Amino acid sequence: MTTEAQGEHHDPPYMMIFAVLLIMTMGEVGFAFLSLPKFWLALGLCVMAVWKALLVALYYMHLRWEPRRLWILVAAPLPLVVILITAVLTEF
Amino acid sequence: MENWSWMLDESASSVGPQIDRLYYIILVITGIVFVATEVTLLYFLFKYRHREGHKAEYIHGNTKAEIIWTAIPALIVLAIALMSRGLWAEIKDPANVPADAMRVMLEAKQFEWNLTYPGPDGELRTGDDFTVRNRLDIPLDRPTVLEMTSVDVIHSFFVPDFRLKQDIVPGMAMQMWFQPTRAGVFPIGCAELCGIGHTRMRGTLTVHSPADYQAWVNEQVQGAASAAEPAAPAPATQAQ
Amino acid sequence: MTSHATSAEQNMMVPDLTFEPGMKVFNMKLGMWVFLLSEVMFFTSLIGSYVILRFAHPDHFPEPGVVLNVPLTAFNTFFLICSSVTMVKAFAAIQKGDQQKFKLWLLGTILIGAAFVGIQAYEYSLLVAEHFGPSAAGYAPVGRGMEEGGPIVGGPLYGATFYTMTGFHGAHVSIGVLCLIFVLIQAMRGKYTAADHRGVEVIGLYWHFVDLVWIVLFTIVYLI
Amino acid sequence: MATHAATAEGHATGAGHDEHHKLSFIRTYIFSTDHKMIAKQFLLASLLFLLIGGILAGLVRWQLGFPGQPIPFIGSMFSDTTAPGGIILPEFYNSLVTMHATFMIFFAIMPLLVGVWGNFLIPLQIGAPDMAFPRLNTASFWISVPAGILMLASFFVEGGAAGAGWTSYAPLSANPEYSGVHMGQVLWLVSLIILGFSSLTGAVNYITTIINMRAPGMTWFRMPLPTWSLFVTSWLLLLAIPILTGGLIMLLFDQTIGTGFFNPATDGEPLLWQHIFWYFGHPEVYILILPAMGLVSEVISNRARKPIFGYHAMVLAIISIAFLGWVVWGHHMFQSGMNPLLGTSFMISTIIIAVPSAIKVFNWLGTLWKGDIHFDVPMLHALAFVAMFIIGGLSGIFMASAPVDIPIHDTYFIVAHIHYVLFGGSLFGIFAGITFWFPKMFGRMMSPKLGKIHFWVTIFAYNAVFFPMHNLGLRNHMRRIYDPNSYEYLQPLQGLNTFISIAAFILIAGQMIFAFSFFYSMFFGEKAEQNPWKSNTLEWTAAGHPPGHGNFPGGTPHVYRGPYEYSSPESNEDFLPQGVPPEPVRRGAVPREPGFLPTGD
Amino acid sequence: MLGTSEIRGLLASSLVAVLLVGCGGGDSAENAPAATETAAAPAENPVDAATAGNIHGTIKFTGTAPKAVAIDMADEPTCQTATGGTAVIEDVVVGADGGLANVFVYVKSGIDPALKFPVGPGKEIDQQGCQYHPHVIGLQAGEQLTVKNGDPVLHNINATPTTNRGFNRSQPQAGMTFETQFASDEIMIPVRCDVHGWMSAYIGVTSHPYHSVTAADGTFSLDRLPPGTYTLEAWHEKYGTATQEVTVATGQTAEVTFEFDGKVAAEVPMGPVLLVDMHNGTLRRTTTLVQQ
Repeated sequence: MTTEAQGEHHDPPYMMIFAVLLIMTMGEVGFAFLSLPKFWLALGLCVMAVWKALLVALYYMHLRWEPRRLWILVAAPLPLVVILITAVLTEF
Repeated sequence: MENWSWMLDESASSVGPQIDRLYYIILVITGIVFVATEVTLLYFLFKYRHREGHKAEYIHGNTKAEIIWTAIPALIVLAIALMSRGLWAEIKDPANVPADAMRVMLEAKQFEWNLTYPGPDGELRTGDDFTVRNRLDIPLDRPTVLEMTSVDVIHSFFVPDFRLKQDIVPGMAMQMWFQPTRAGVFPIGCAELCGIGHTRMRGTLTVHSPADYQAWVNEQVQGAASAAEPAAPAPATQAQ
Repeated sequence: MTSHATSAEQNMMVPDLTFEPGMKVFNMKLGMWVFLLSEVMFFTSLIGSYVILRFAHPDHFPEPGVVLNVPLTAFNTFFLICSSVTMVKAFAAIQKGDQQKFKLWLLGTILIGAAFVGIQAYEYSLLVAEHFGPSAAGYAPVGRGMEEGGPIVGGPLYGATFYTMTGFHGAHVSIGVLCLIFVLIQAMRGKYTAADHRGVEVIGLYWHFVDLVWIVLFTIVYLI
Repeated sequence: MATHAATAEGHATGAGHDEHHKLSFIRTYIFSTDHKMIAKQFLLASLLFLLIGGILAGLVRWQLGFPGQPIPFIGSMFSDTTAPGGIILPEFYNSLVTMHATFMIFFAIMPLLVGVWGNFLIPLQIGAPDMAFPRLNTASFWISVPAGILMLASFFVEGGAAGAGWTSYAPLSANPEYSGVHMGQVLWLVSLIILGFSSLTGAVNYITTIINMRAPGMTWFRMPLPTWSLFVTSWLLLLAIPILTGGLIMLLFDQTIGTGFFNPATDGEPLLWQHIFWYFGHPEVYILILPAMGLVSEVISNRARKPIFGYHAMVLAIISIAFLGWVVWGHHMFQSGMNPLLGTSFMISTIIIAVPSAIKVFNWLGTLWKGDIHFDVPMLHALAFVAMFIIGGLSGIFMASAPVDIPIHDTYFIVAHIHYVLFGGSLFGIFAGITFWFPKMFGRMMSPKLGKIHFWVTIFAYNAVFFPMHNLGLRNHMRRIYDPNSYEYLQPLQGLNTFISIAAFILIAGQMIFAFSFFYSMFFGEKAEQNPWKSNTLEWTAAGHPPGHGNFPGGTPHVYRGPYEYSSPESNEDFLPQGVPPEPVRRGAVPREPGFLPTGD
Repeated sequence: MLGTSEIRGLLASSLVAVLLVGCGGGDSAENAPAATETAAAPAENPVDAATAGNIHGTIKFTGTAPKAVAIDMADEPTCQTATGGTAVIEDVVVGADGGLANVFVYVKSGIDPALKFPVGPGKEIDQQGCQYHPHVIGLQAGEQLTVKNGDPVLHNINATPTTNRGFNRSQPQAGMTFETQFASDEIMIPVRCDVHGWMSAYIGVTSHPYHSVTAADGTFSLDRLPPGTYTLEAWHEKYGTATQEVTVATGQTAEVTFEFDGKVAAEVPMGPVLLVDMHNGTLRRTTTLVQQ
């Protein structure tokens, strides 16, 4: 179950993820300068950023191959982040 | 102790009795819980104190009891929450600000309350407005809306007898409304630490009868008008 | 969890287990993950403040590319992503016991990371030269920017949030570079083997996390 | 699986076993990596800060009880900018109020609960040889030392110590023009940023240790409640402290380099600071009470010689308090000009948090029920905790109801409430803990006679100080005002204020009994036996007071049952330690009434 | 177990720390260098009394004076009683014969910088009846200023200079005093009480003793100047500044008259004052620096 042992079996597609990240970054920069409404622009960029962050966490940080318990642990602060920002945003 | 009481002082605003009622409801509920739990605690301490040859019973818990004493407090606090919710919305919801209210501008600064009144024309931000320091004078017959701003730090406008308290955050325009229910003079305080002079940031709220209020406005307007026009210096100015 | 699964008898039957199975990852790695969670909250407080201030005062924040140099930073982002790849490559190499490749990739990561910090410092120097600083003092009329021909667009909250967020990210990268240098020294001494390379994995987690934060920062600071 | 376990063991125990030989003085007492020594360092340092915080409280009470009169005895020692001739100046009063809260919360109660008991109890109670990261643990203490020194130093810089309240509401705290304090505020901020690192390293250590280093058989639901509460507290620390650190850094930049995060002059948002502060601040409140709840549960179960009533419910209550604690921060801001609709949701979530607290109280009562209660000093403190926590919890309901909060917000009602929770709760919990585990820490018993005198003085003086404050609050006595007599309607309350102050001086003097007893017993107390309280938990099975490096010289202990098997029919005595193997032939099934929750097996 | 020696050390250090905190700290050391500086100043006036001349003068007010604004001290009954309710804002005080009081007159240039003057005997500013007495005060750099609270109410005195070090100290009780001084010359230092918004005073600091504040009749005098030509400046908090060249002949008294016509000056040199703009509720920080 250890990652060391896992590494032997899976060879994570590091280079492929790299290519995807690179293409998405270029896509983001291009997308940012499209003349879309601000809301859609922001939404699209956020989705892309979250997707990229997920790729890094899953593949480069090997979360994909970690036990389920670690997933739960890692996800723990995310609701708190969402609660803080959304609650305070309603203020302004 | 001669000043000891769980009662609140008599309120002087329209929301006062409702807040007080909620306070007394909570006081009774918590009072009962307080007495019940503390008496039980003391009773257990006495009843089950250590005696030679006595052994405690091996009890791990009781699911039924757990469910009961989870559900009952939950229902009680939810009831309190629901009662509070309605009153809270009534007091604070901007939609509930009365339309016919008199509007007064309150500007808080370290360490004074500056109140700007609509002059005889009844409109704020016109030429006949006048400003007084640390004095809020209002008529009895209509609600008042305070348009509050702060120029430096956070102050909190506190009228104990009116059950009014509102922080005034610099950079934000805040509103607060109230309807007095009796004439009189009431203290105003600052409830948020605002610096060295926090302790002396106080004022008085005077509720006049409508006629008295009009007289007071006239007096103020005349005073302001005579101060504005240049005149020969009074002899008193030579006090040095 | 495992409260009912293990009785006393069962426990006595598995004497080789020294500890109750908790996370099934080794301590250092678990500790790093736990630490990274607190880092998530730290950046939340900085990025969250930015989001909220920007939402409340949109006029302080100019359109992307007006003040900040997007191509330069996009290039820098590319650098940081590259450093993540070299880091995983180093990790993969030491997993297979390839010391030579491991050290090379590690060195590459350090160099690219240092270059990222360098480019960021260069970017700062350019911005400061254009009088875009963190302090509110440079902005003339509050909230409106300098209308008298000055190069600053936007309000003082822009500079404050920009420098705070990117500055603390830069500090994290710098600390990461220092840690990687330490790991490289240890690697030179032959501390890491195919069987035990926990240090590399743990520092890798940190490095990728910093990369991850930058992905978010780049998007919301430079592009939105 | 096997490989991994071996590596984990090798790593974790390596630090412990390798250092069995004699260590130098510095490695043993100063830069020790032994979690027990670090716990003692935290204990001494934070007791010192408790004393300082108490002295500051005494000065505050002097001004309120005897406004404008020179401080007796030490009055002439004050400088012209603080209290010329012993008469406290308003700016010094603001500093006193601020620093009293800061020292008590961040430098006394927090390290006393988390630093001391987290370090001392976690590895011992879960059967681990040491913390997961012993050197990080050393760092955790030594990082906190400069933080404390900086905070103390802020009294001596120009302008005096920070005076914007412990909540440091911007813009009063962001701009020296408003408060007259610059350097003091900067030091306050820097000190708390540094202290945050200390808490963070501690939290990482505790969480990793509890997750990964429990002895075989020590399943989640066999963990003693102090460990459980410390585990949950560590999560609160881990996730709340960085939020504060971020806010402190922004406030520091506002104060020093002129950014405008919280300064309305540059369109910054003062309310943002309040949100950030209370988003940390509310979990912080539970950081300050949850470990005490854990300690008290242990003491009550032990001294009532009875299993804790509803162990699972207790654990779930701790966890749900922690979870709910994240969504209630807005109740500190009902009158702050926050969106009123947001206030409604905060009010409901706040009021619901009363439920798990009530569960805990009822379970403590349930534990006492049909028990065999021994009134030892730790038990007295633990019972005082329960009795006082009931008051503190109930008075919290008044504030949770937003409309009732309007008149009592920022009055002495709040001061009474927070002290019923922080003193009546946390501090009695701490006293219970210190008197209970003192034999394990120092190998000697604390004097029961002095302990009882201290307890009775404390409980009476304490209630005389803080109970009348409810009344002051209902009479609209604002908090943090320098001279209540400047309000005419508060002048009749001066007698009550004086009474409170006198009681406060007695309370502070009473703590000297504890200080004396603590140090006296350390050297001359009665030698403690191996298991003086006849406790079940693992720390008492470890030989030595305290056990040497590595904790369990005979190897990691095995755990066979839950921690609170007191008066179990399986045993001839009234306790059954966790580490004692079950006899080969069982004495027959344990009788259980229907509906009882099985615990611990 | 802790070592005995270590515990002793801990105890001793804690005691020291407690005592230090008990003292409350402060900046008593901060005043020390200034005090020694004062001591180093020459004790004797370097100006030869035999050849020295004087400047005497009057400030005339030629415009129409605004009506004095009464101060409402209703919320500070002590001061209300002390002043009999007659207190007015002292920004423009015109004497019966048209003299303008509270004008700070000083020699702006022409003094030989090589001359070192002894520091004056010190002055006092008193907070009495919730007003500052005097309203305008002239000090020599390094000269002692005694701040006194004559009222049984809380005052804080907040001086906001530009070049000097300011202070903001409160005095909650009657009879409280403290001493301070300014190290370098500055025209003018505003002084405010944050608790009583109407209270204001101004302090002018010069590096020599040739400064004066006009009396109620608008007169002033500068005595014992070495013969020579000087630039004289008159400063008023509302009407700004006016300058004149004056030549002092050996043993003679030069007569000077300044005139203020009542036109409010656009810029008055003084340190930063926090002003509230009552009309749009914004905070304005005015920093009009001395133009030298």
